[in-house]
Amino acid sequence: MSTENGRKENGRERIGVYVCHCGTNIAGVVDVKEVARWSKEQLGHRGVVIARDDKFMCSSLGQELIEHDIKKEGLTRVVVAACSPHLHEKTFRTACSRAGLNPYLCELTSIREQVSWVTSDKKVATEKSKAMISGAVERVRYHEPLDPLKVPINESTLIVGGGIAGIQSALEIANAGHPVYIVEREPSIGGHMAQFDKTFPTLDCAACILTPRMSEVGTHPNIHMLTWSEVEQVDGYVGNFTVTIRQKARYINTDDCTGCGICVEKCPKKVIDSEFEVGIGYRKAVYTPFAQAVPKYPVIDDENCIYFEKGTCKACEKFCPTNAIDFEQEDELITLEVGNIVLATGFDLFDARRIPQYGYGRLANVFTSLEFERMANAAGPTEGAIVMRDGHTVPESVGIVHCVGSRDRNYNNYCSSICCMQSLKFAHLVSERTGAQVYNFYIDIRTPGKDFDEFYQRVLEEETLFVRGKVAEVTDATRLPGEEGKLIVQVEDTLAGKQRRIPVDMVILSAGLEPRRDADDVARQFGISCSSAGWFTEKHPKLDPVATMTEGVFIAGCVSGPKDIPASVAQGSAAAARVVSYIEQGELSLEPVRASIEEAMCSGCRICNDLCPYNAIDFDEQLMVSEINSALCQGCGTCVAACPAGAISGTGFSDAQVLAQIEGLLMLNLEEPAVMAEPV
Amino acid sequence: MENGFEPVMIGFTCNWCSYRAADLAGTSRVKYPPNVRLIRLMCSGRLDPTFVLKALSAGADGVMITGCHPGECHYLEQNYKAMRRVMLLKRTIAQMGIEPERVKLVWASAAEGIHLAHEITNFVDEIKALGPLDWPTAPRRRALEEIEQLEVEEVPA
Amino acid sequence: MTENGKPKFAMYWAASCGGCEIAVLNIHEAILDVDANFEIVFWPVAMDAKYKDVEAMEDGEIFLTLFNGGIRNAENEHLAHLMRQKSQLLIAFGSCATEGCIPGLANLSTSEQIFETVYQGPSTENDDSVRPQYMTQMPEGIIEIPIFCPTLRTLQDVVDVDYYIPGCPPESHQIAAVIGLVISVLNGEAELPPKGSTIGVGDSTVCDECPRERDVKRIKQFTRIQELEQIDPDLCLLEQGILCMGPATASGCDSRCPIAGAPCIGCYGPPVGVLDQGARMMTALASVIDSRDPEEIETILDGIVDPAGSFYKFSMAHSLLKAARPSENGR
Amino acid sequence: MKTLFYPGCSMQRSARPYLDSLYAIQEDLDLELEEVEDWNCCGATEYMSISRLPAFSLIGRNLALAQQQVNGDASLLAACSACYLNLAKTDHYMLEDTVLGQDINTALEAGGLHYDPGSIEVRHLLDVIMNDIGMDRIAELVTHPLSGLRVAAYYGCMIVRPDLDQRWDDPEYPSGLESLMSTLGAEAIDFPLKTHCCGGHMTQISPPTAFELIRRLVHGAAQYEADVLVTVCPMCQLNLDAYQVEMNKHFRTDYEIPILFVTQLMGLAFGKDPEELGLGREFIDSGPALEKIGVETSDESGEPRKKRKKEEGLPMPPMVGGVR
Repeated sequence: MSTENGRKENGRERIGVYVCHCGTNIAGVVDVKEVARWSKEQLGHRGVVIARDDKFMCSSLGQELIEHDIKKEGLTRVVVAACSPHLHEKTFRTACSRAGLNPYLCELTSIREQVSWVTSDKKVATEKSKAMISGAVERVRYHEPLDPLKVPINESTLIVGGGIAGIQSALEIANAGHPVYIVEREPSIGGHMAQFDKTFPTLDCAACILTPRMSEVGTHPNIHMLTWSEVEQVDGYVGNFTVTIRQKARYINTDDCTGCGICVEKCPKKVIDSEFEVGIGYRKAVYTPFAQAVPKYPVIDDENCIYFEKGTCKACEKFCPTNAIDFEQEDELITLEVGNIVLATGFDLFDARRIPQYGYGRLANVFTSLEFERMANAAGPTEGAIVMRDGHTVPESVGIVHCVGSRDRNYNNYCSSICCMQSLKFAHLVSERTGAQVYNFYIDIRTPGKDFDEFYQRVLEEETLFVRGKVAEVTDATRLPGEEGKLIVQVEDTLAGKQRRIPVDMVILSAGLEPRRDADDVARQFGISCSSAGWFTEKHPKLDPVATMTEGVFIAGCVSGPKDIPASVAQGSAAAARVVSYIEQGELSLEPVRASIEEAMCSGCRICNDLCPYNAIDFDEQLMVSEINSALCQGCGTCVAACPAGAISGTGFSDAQVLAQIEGLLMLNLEEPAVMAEPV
Repeated sequence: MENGFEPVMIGFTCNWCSYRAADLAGTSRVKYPPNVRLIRLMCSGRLDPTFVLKALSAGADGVMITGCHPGECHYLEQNYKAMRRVMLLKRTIAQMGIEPERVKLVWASAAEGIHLAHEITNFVDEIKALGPLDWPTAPRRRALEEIEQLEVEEVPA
Repeated sequence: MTENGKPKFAMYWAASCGGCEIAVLNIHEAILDVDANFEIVFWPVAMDAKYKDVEAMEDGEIFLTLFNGGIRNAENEHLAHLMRQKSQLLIAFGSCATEGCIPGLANLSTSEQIFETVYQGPSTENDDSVRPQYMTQMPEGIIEIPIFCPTLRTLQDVVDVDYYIPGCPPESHQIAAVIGLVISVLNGEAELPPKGSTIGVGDSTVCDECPRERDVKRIKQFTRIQELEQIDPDLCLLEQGILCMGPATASGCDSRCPIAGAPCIGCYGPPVGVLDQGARMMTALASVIDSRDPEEIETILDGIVDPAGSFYKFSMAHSLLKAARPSENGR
Repeated sequence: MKTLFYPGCSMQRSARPYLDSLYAIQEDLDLELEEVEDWNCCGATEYMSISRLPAFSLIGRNLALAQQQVNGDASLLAACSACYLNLAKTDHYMLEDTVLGQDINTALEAGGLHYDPGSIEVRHLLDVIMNDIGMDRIAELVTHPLSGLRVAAYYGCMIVRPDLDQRWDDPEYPSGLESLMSTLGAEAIDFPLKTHCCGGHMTQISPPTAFELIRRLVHGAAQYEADVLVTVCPMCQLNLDAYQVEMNKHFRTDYEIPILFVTQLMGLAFGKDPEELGLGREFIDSGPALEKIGVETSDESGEPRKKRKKEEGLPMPPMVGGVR
């Protein structure tokens, strides 16, 4: 197996092996000197010309050692036995390239994480280290010199989702002087935050702090808004995405519309607003979701518009001063070229109907948190009056149920993180505006944020009652005197250690946050992955929370899990910073770990065609062969392993490399070379 | 299990989850038997049955394949392909007189260092119970010196 | 070289069916070129010759030997060594010699099981269960029959081989081409390919030559061809759930079987550069099974009744594992 | 379809109308109920908590007999919730706890019997009606829709809980019985107490406790202006029907909520003769209620009922696919 390719200096490699002590981390358990001696002696016939050990290979001295040997001893391959490649692979590769050796001709084997730290027996640890070095030596012989792929970065950025996180990202990037497209599904940007009344813990009004940001987006020269629009298709790769967007027909010509609102006023059709007013308010068939909507242009809802139902009416058209109404308008497909994408598509509220015993949808006076937000909002259906479903009665007692659909293995295991504070906020608003007796039914109170616990203390002092226990059911089936006409909250009071029935007039379910119902499709569309719960997966949960595994696609806000407003805003900015740094670099170099197809060997069987989640594999109908777009390829190697003709090869992880490593690990290389099979 | 038999095993790891789990096992100083020698792939989807057959025919007593939990693949869904390949491979090697238990598929996320260590420990015990494979085509393997049984224990880092 | 100046040609059959010989005769007119350019010195199926004649030859006296059949008994092995010694070019000819072929499937069974099947099988009338004896004392003396080896080996497992021509049998036009090549080499018009190469094959797989329409593959179930109501004459067989080895089998046969409506069973062996044909087919198939649910996958896999037999029908003896391990449970 | 059937003791005595009405409609449902031969007591509700192994073995015998009778795999139908739960539980725990499984089989060997856990699928009548026969088929069978009859669907505690990973309805808030009722043309009220306790054997141990539990249910049904309360469990029926009068005495109340079996109402909707369905044998006369749907069982007449006031004000959230 030592002579099958011509890359070798006079027929054989000159390999240097470097064994790191890592202080005592490795040397304490592994006999590093013995390992180095053995490598030189036993693997000499496999091309090992130098084997050294050093206190800290990653130190500048250690690196210089390698550089020196490459220059003086003419090493063609380098094996470093030290820590995990995830720590220092880059370090040693750079050292090699400084000495003029292609960085990818260096192999790092982890005898710290995989040997010295997990093995107590010195002798055994030393043996295992030898085996691993032997594997690395065999593998490195088949490494090929590689050059990183360079791709140019398009300056424009696409932001999906016009909630507070998306808005923040858009503004940051636009203010840095780069063009931004922001796509929003609803007629206006603003997201969930626009629906809220007050924001915890400071209780400043959501609209007051949000609307300035919204109008800034609306007027920013670098920002192009595409509201009432959805992403249809995404092609390309980091720096060079091509995105198709469907702009739904508004039936209103935005060039002519002044947003005067006369059409809304004149529209005879009143419909329940199940989007912005979450079903407790009404809107017209032509509407803007709320007063401060950005953009100001209304939308005609063709499912409810009388004209679309019966073919007559057109009241709006008659009264529109600028003839902006256009019933002939159709959906429009817009194609954008962008370099980076920020996904800020937010969350859905847990559907409380899924817990029938809590009565939402069955019992009139059970409300969800979002319904309550709208009710409490001065611009909402009740102009801020907190009343029961009948529309006028003010509740005398209100129960707030925490963790509805969260921290519950029947629904979602995770904590929705905002419900505690939200519920405390509700408690405050209720007692402030109605003087009603408020009960909080909680499992634990979690107030870790800035000024959160202070707010909790404040609410405690407002004589809100806290019952610690999970609510069993909310029912109107009366049993005891005084229960008639009330909702009874049946709960185990775990502090008092007994069952309690608490009659209240109104129940608010603090429903948890869930991934968007179409999160999976979106993830697939953008080629990123979801956790089992359905939240988008970060590249690294701690160190890279706004990047994804797909280069050029970033995430911000609740897409990656429940977050409050400050956290979402911070993530918006963080994502923007990542995008801007890419744009500033102008071009990006990608790991050259890629798959490629040998055209002559490809039979066009099309086995591989459906295997690539990044659609990097195309079938050429003319040539009847499959082809790989190396910029799209993420290097997983699935197609390499799948190709029945062996026509696909993967750099960095070739069959030859892996098969050789297997033989090395099994120490076949110590036997007579005759028994060494020829890797393909 | 017969005494003194120390199996040699090959383990394939995913660069994004199980390899990092192995790193984590290291940093949290979890002790586990040294018999499994790991190979890093970019993804369990890179796992080619040829590798497994190669290992078994070349002297390995067992092969462990590890990847991200279903639905959490770094490359979205490639671990399902690995799973299907292993399922089919097991059926075939069973006909070849190799106990399918010698090939094991394990899911381990980057956070599951201890879990991975446990799985390795169990697998080593299972293979010890099965005894050496010593496939006829395999060249004489140099056995590890006899070592005492190692228990998985956690030592504060 | 012989007195008539023609290089010597030999062909021998070890453990094989004889189809390879027929294939050679099947090259029509080209057979005349063989006669015109070679002196045939040894070819048991076509002419009378004795081992001793061959043994009497100088080493390397034979220029070209086509050796077909696998090595199953001592006689096969002896002849393999003999032909190697006497030939300049020893070519493993046909699937049996290159990769074991159908006789190689016997590597799934022990010698004992094989004998049982052969001498006591339902198709054999052998009431007093006679078994052949390696040595038998007869009035004339001791009669010996060659010892039966525990497994079938390919030619390259026994002796050094110069070239490989796969196929069960090799396609006539491929044989003709190879012979043509050798002749032009003799006339100094061409170069021999590097030693050890596989010749008489295409550089891709059967699908490359298969005219059937194909699309991306998502397999929900496997069916054996005889279980199908009807087969789409134009559509890829694999996409119809029929286990076709085409994708993992070297091209060169003009995709005969798929064109005729039968799945490829892999007789041309692994494509060049592939270590293990069965493994490649397994990995390819498993990749395109359309399910993520382990239970459903098992059910789908049940559709492949005999995995080892299907994936290694021809290449068993040449696969990484080469043979099944005898185990106490009967095999 | 031929189905193995375990009647249990109640259905032969106190809950006879349940059995009669079931037999009355089995052809329509094309069920062919084949009784398990020589079946024995299911252990009712107490035995298991008193002495586990004997209780399990007692039930195991029925499973073993069933397996023997069908010689192989099949489903076993029980209409009594207690029987259903006991049989299902035993099968489940025998599978889960192999040691217990062996012990039980050792006990069964004494009678030359054996049961392979999992080989018999225990089904409740309601499950079969909901999931095998299906509402479409039921709808076809309805000739006399129960229009205008307000029904409180009552499940009791034993058919959906514990949820032995064989959920066929929501264990917290089931809704199958309601959809059946509306298919029969009745008006199924959203009865919040549908899975609350009927008192069980408290009637024997501590009547006052039982009375309170019974009162809650009957009161609830009355509060929702239900004409009848329909049940699938003999014990529930017994407690709520037979003890309703006692309960009224105890609390000086005058509830009169007839308690009927699901099969009786089905029978009526299928146009069967009330006699045949065992109607009129209940303690609380269902006559007045059934008159509303033109079923003559007695000459009393229920007074016309006032419609419930509809909610106004804020719109209610639309229920996707009704309460589940």
